[in-house]
Amino acid sequence: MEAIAFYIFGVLIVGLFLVTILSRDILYSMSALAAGMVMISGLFFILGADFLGAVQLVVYSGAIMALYAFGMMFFDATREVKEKHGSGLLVFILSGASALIMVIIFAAPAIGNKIEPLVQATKGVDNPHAIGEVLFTKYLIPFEVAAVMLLVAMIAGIILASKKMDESLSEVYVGADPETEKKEQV
Amino acid sequence: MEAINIDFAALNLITLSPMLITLLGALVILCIDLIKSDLDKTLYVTLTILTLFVAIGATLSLNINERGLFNTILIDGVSILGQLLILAGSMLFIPLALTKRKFHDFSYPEYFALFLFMVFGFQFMAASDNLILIFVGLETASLALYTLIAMHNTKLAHEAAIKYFTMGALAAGFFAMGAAAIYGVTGSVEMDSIVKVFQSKMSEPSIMVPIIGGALLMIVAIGFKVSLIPFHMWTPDVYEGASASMAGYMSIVPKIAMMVVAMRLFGMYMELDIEIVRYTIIALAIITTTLANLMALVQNDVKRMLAYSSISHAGFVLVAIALDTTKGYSSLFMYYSLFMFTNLGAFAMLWVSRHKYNVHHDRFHHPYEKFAGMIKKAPVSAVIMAIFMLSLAGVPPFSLFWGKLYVLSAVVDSGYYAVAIILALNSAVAVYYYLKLIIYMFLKPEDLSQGNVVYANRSLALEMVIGLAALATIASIFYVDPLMQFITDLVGASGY
Amino acid sequence: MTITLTHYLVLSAILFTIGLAGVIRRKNLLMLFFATEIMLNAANIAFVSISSFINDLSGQMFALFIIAIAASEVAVGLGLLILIYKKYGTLDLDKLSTMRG
Amino acid sequence: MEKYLYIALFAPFVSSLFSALFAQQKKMQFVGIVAPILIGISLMSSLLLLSHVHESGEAVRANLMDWIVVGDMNITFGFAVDQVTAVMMVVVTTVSTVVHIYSNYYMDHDISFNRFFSYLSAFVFSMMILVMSDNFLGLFIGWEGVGVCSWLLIGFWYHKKDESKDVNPSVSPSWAANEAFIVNRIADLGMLVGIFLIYWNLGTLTYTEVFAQLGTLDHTLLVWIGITLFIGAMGKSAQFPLHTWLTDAMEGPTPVSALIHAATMVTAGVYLVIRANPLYSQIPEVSYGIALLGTFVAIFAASMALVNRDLKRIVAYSTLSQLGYMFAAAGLGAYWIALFHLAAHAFFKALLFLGAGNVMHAMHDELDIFKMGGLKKKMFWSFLMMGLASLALAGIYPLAGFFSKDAILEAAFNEHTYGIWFVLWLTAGLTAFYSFRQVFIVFLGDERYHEIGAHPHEAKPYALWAMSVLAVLAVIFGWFREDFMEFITKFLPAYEMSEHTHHMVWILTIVTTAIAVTGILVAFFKYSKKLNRSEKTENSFAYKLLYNQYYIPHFYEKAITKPYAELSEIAWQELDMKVVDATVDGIAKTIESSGDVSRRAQDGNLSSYLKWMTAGFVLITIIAVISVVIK
Amino acid sequence: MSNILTVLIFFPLIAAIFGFMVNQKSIRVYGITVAAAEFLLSLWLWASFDSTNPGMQFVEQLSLIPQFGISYYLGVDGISLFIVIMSTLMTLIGIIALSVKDDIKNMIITLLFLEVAMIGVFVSLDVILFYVFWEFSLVPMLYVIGAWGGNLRLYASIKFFIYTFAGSLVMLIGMLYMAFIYHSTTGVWSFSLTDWYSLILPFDVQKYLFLAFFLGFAIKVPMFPFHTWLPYAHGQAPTVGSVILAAVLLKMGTYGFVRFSLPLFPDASVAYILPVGIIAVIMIIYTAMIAYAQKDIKQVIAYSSISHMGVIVLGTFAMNTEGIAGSVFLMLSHGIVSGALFLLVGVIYDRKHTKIMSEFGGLAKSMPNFAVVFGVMTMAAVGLPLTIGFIGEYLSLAGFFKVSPTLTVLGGTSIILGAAYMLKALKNTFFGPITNPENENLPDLDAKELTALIPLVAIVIWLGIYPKPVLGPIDTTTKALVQMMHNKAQTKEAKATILVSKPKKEAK
Repeated sequence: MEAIAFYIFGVLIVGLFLVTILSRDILYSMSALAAGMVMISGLFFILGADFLGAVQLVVYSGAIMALYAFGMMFFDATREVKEKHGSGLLVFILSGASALIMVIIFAAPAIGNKIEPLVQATKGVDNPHAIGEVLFTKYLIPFEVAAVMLLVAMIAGIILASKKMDESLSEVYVGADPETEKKEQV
Repeated sequence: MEAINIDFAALNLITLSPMLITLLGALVILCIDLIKSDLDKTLYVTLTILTLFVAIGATLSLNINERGLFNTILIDGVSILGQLLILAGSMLFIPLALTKRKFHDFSYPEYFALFLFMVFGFQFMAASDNLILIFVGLETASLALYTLIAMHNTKLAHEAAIKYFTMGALAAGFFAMGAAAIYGVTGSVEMDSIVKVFQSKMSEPSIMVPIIGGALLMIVAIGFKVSLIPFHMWTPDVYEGASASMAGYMSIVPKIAMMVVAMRLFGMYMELDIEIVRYTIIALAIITTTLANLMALVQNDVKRMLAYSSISHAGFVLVAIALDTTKGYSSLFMYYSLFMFTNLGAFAMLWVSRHKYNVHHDRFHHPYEKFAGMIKKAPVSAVIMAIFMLSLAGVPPFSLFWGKLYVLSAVVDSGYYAVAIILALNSAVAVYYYLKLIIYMFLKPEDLSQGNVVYANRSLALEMVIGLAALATIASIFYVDPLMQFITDLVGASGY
Repeated sequence: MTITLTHYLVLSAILFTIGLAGVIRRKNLLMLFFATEIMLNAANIAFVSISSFINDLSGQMFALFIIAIAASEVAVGLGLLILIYKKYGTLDLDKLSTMRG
Repeated sequence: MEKYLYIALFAPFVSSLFSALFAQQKKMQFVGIVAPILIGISLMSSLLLLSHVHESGEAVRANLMDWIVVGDMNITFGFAVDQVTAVMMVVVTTVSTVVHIYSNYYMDHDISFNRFFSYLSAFVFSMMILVMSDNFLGLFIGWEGVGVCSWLLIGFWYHKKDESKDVNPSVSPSWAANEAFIVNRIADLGMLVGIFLIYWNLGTLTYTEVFAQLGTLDHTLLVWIGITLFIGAMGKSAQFPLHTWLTDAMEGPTPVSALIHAATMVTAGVYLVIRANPLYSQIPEVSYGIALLGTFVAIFAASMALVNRDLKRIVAYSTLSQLGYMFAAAGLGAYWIALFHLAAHAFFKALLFLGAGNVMHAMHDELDIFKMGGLKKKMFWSFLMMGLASLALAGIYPLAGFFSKDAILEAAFNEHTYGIWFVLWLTAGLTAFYSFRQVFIVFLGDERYHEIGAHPHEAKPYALWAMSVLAVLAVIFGWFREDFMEFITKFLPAYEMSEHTHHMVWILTIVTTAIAVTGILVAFFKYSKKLNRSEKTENSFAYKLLYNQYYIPHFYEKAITKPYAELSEIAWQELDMKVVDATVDGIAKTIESSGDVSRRAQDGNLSSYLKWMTAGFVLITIIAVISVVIK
Repeated sequence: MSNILTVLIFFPLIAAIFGFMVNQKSIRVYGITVAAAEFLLSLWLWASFDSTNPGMQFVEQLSLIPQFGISYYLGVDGISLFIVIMSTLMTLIGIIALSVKDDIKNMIITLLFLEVAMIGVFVSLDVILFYVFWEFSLVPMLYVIGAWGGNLRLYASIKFFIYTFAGSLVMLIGMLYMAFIYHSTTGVWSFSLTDWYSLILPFDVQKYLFLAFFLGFAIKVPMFPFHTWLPYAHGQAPTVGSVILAAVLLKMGTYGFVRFSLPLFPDASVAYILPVGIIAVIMIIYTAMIAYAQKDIKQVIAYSSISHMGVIVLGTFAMNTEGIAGSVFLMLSHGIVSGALFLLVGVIYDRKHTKIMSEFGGLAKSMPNFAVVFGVMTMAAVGLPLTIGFIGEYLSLAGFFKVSPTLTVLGGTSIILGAAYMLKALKNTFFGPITNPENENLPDLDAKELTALIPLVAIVIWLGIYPKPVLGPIDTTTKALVQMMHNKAQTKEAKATILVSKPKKEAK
């Protein structure tokens, strides 16, 4: 049962993500990404990480995708994207080599073998509960820092997208400085 | 389900104080902005400096070798040193905002808040051995940094920011994967327990593959941040696009933070005698110094040259990490503390000459030609700039010579003679491009067609910063010993 | 047939590589950002699967923070993209090569 | 006596400095008076020393001060006047005094009159150091000192321009000066090596100490020392193959030729061999080699003199030839005879040169004897004195040359080296011929000087008076042979003729005199009436060979000078610039161009940056794998 | 005054800094005054020097970086004393004869900085301090060549800087390794030279260290094949730059051999006698030939410098008192003589703005004083006895003769080849008719030039005749040095080669 689910999800995720990176249409690409994210949350549920599954759904498929959608509207993304792809061979070699390396690293039997857990979930507690417990004790500080990070992201987003950035005080122009020239003429 | 009992004293909240102070400072600035929006940048600069000052005080008052907050915070000598350097570096660079000309970035009070948030992120990188916290801190700092670069709001700044950002995102992916590999082997994300698990599992078959694989993935992420070749590609472009003050800042503080992480992470590998990682790092370091030097040779723009030069310096220092000796680690901090002043000076000099029209070159803002004959127009500045260049080149008695001396000595002590000689010869190559600027300043005829572009952005604050940097560069001999003592004590106390 | 941890990890590795391939292949910045999301998600799968197989929560915590990081990155990244789009009128990164050499 | 020693030594020095004060000014007559007086004082002191040494039989020693004191080396400015030195001093100062006086006449119109005296006196000073020093390094000071003075004086008329070798075989005075200096330096290197050998094996350089310890050294070493020291002597005394400079040195003013290149400096080599007689008497094979070389040079030089047309060069060749005699004598162990011939030769050869100077003055510096002739009418005294000197040179009884040269021939006979004897005997004939060929061509025959518009006149009386001192000595010096021998053999080893030789002496004398007379007669019949020139002879190979000095200067130029210059040019342009320096620059350029290559990777395109980053990941994996493999 | 060495170092430094305040017009007098004062100070140093003491005198030690064993450690002995005096003298002479027109203020200040570095190099007994001064000396020289030089000045100055910098960095590695060995043997960090002297190193370690130091020194000397920077530097440098470069900066290399290579690595030095000797001989003959081919009179002297440095190197590696003392003395004499020759070339360059010999000819007529001084210096350069040049050359060759007669004979050809190129240059410049009418009325040496040159002529002759005041202290120190080397030597070969002088007989 688990195996079937894994393979279905696995194939789907791989397929969808391939669509994401290969599609020429930005909408297809994004939709495939969103769908892939949903499938990943499915995997999380299989693995018993219910809370993360939910978060994945909400944050990724919800928030992030919404953000991207807004962005796309701004960028007039209905146009088909034209990309000049240089050497496909190079991309192939590099990703092939990386895939090989990654698979070798992660397929090593040593991973997950005879490991003492660092933060063991309390027995008999469901996953969201356990996560909450850990998050607000052991990982309180990272959590707070993450909050700051989101604050930073927020401020950054606001500043960068604001109208005030349209005119620059710092822009550098090519050519002689009109002020200097004026002085020289005088 | 029972309530969780937490011993408040065991949290050791004091260990968090430096970060909290920076955070508080950032929030205060945001609040002030909310209340009254038309305040001058001088206020924010001062507030930032004060905040950092208090944070330095807090850092100094920490006890060594303590952990706090469920082991996530680690206060050992290295983290104190790292934080001190980060805070001091930030404190030295932020006055560069007080320029004569107006620039886009400093018109936002948020700039200073973001700056402090960034410092806040770096502090966590230095003060933790928890990969999660390091990662979150890193991203906080990086996101703020991307924004700060983009806020300079020139076309090139935007290009720089997007390049930095994209590569940063890729590096983040590598970091996550590397952490996953290590987590997979050890079931832990905290280095002190990771190392224990490593030790106990060293005999397992094929254990080396994920361990080293994790290290390699981490090298990519770390290499990106400290700009090792070939993960350095963003560096020259970002330095060129960013304002000189920000570029100078980037050459020091983020690298120190990441160097601390690298020390902790790779120190772990060295401790276990995993020589492969050591060799890889040494190879990478040599490639970095050498190629960066070669590329710096052919640059036409001083800022870009300095970018490559700081890549080269990073490679030089990285060797110290691979040595895994107290002296090596100490020399790393020593080097960066001295490098900080010299590079501060060099970039501040560029910043002083920031003006709004590219006279000499369509693209480059600081081409060598701009400084031609500077000795005639601005003799003192030329001399000071020359001193910075000589210091960067490692000519005694200027400060960076002592840094080089310690690093090379550490390398020699560990028996890597060939490496030492390669590094030494690299310094000889590097001399060329530093000399080139000196030659333009002192020996080329001056360009009379332009006004005092080398002075365009001068202000009292900048002069003071440069003066301080020059003083620290020239008079290094008088503080090298206490500084070294201080660093060695702290590094030694943390068991490195 | 049982699904072992290795299955998940290989899937994660493959997804990471797909993301990587996307990153190095894409020329449109927006779509390039999609690919970085894929990479982070691959890491998430690795963390969560390891975490659940060894019954340890730190992996899931890591994944949680990665999600947060991804969200923040999107926010900043989009902000930058908007800037770029305003200045350059395109998201094609081939157009962003003023600085070179 | 030390006082006189110092006076003898430093009087010329004072004279030199005094003249040097006015060196850049126009002629000042008092310089020409003061200088000879000071040299004369030196002569007086030398005579006093001579008589003192003669009476006491002891050497006078003096130690001025330390010079080089390093490690075990302890070299002082030490002087010792023994019999040999005393003789040398007297000879040197005598000729010097005469030449100084004579120079007043000869350099009368020269703009650098004062400078000339300064150089000349400096030379005398150097020569005095050379002969008076009590150690080898002191000798070397004088050795180099006379070299420099010779350089200065040969190149005295430095303003003359370089001619091609066909026009002037010596090119120019400055060229000849440089040649002399450099050739001498070659020999000096040999001498230095000899000094080093002595120092490192005996630990001292003082003559007495060195000679006392010679027995402790093994034979090969002695041979080496002997050879290297003799190489030094060869340079100074212009022995083959280092002889070419001497004839070129005739570019200098004639008094210089008389003093330096006839009487004194060139005999320094003979002096050295005589001085080192304890050494050479222990290495007969080297001595024999010296004798052979001397003999060869004697006939070799004489043969070149036969055909030469240059007034001074003929005399120079004869000097060379006579030096050969001296070396032959010294090499055969007849040291005192060598010294005797040295002294006699100094007098008559200086006289000959001074006479030649008179002729040159009269002929407005024309040197080609074929353009002279019949000068006897105008210049009788000069003719007389040159004739006397030539007779002495030819070895006609009872002039000085007879006694000294005969003794050499006897010694050669005595040693049963009949080959040497024969060659020397033959040379005696040649000598008589070429010297009288010159005298007759110049003074007798038709008056060809009208063609070049010369108005010959006799030299000033005081010059002739000065010369007459030498003339007298040239005549009477030989009469004191026995006294000389007695005096000098207190210091030098006596040379005993064997019984057999004693019986043969009178036959030898007759034979020798006969060939000399024959030579004179041939010259007389051929040249006394008018100049006999035959195209055929002059075009013959032998004539050309001799006239061109056996093509040796050509050979040197082709084989040494030019290749050296070309090689230098190659070393500079091809090797230093194109190999050594180009390598350095090449490294720098390679570094720079590799910078250019590597910056291409930085193409500004984000996508390729990302590719590089991925590639970097692959790359470090490869590095890691390699380091595993290496391990 | 026990801290006279500190005064010697810092007096010009402070003077240089204050020099910025002096008016452009008065700066020359200021420079001369300061340099003269410095020279007098160095003479005072000599006066209070104890000639019978072979060890370090006027020692000052002040810990700078105690935990790393770096200290401010100064001292002079017989070897360095006179080089210091020569440095101050040549600086003074250089400033007196200064003929640059523009930026004279910068020039004088730069020269004073250079003087600090030069003196520092020769009195430092701490290796790092030595290195600091060693490297720092490049900077003012770079400026002197680059700012006042000829057409290729930038190329020449950069080449000079980078070449020597590269070599000395390798030397720095050697120094650090040496310190490391000292640390591992004694447990203490020390860069003090006197501490290092006490260390006896294993032979194979000595070899590597010797090579590391050798590279640094050889480039500075400069030894074949590292010599090509020198002709450019000399060719382009202004007169004063050449004077100081030839007189003092080159001596740093050979001084380094005497101060570091020999006493620290006696066995390796002995083992490397043959290769070093061969290089030195090549250098002597090869550069003498190149000098012969030159058209530019300054280049003749530049290459002749290299050739003479070869003799110095030979003497240094003679491993006996005669040779080493001779080479030290030759350093002095070469400094004086080549300095003077460069000054003389500068004289003619100032008048004619060319250095090509074919432009001249017959100058002896129009400039007799000039010709006389040039002649004296030429004779000193070719090593005429009773000039300063002979003693050093003779002793160096004599010393090396003990080690290798063959190489000495080959190296001794320098007296022939040296005469060849010097006399050729002299002839082409001064003799013959005046071919160029411009040369008819060239002014002879003026008062300024005579002031600079006459002391040098006096020294050339004085020390040629009576070298004892200088040679005595050198001898004393060298004897002790050789004794120390002998005691330290481990290999049989080294013991045999390093020749200790017999103890001096008591006064007779």
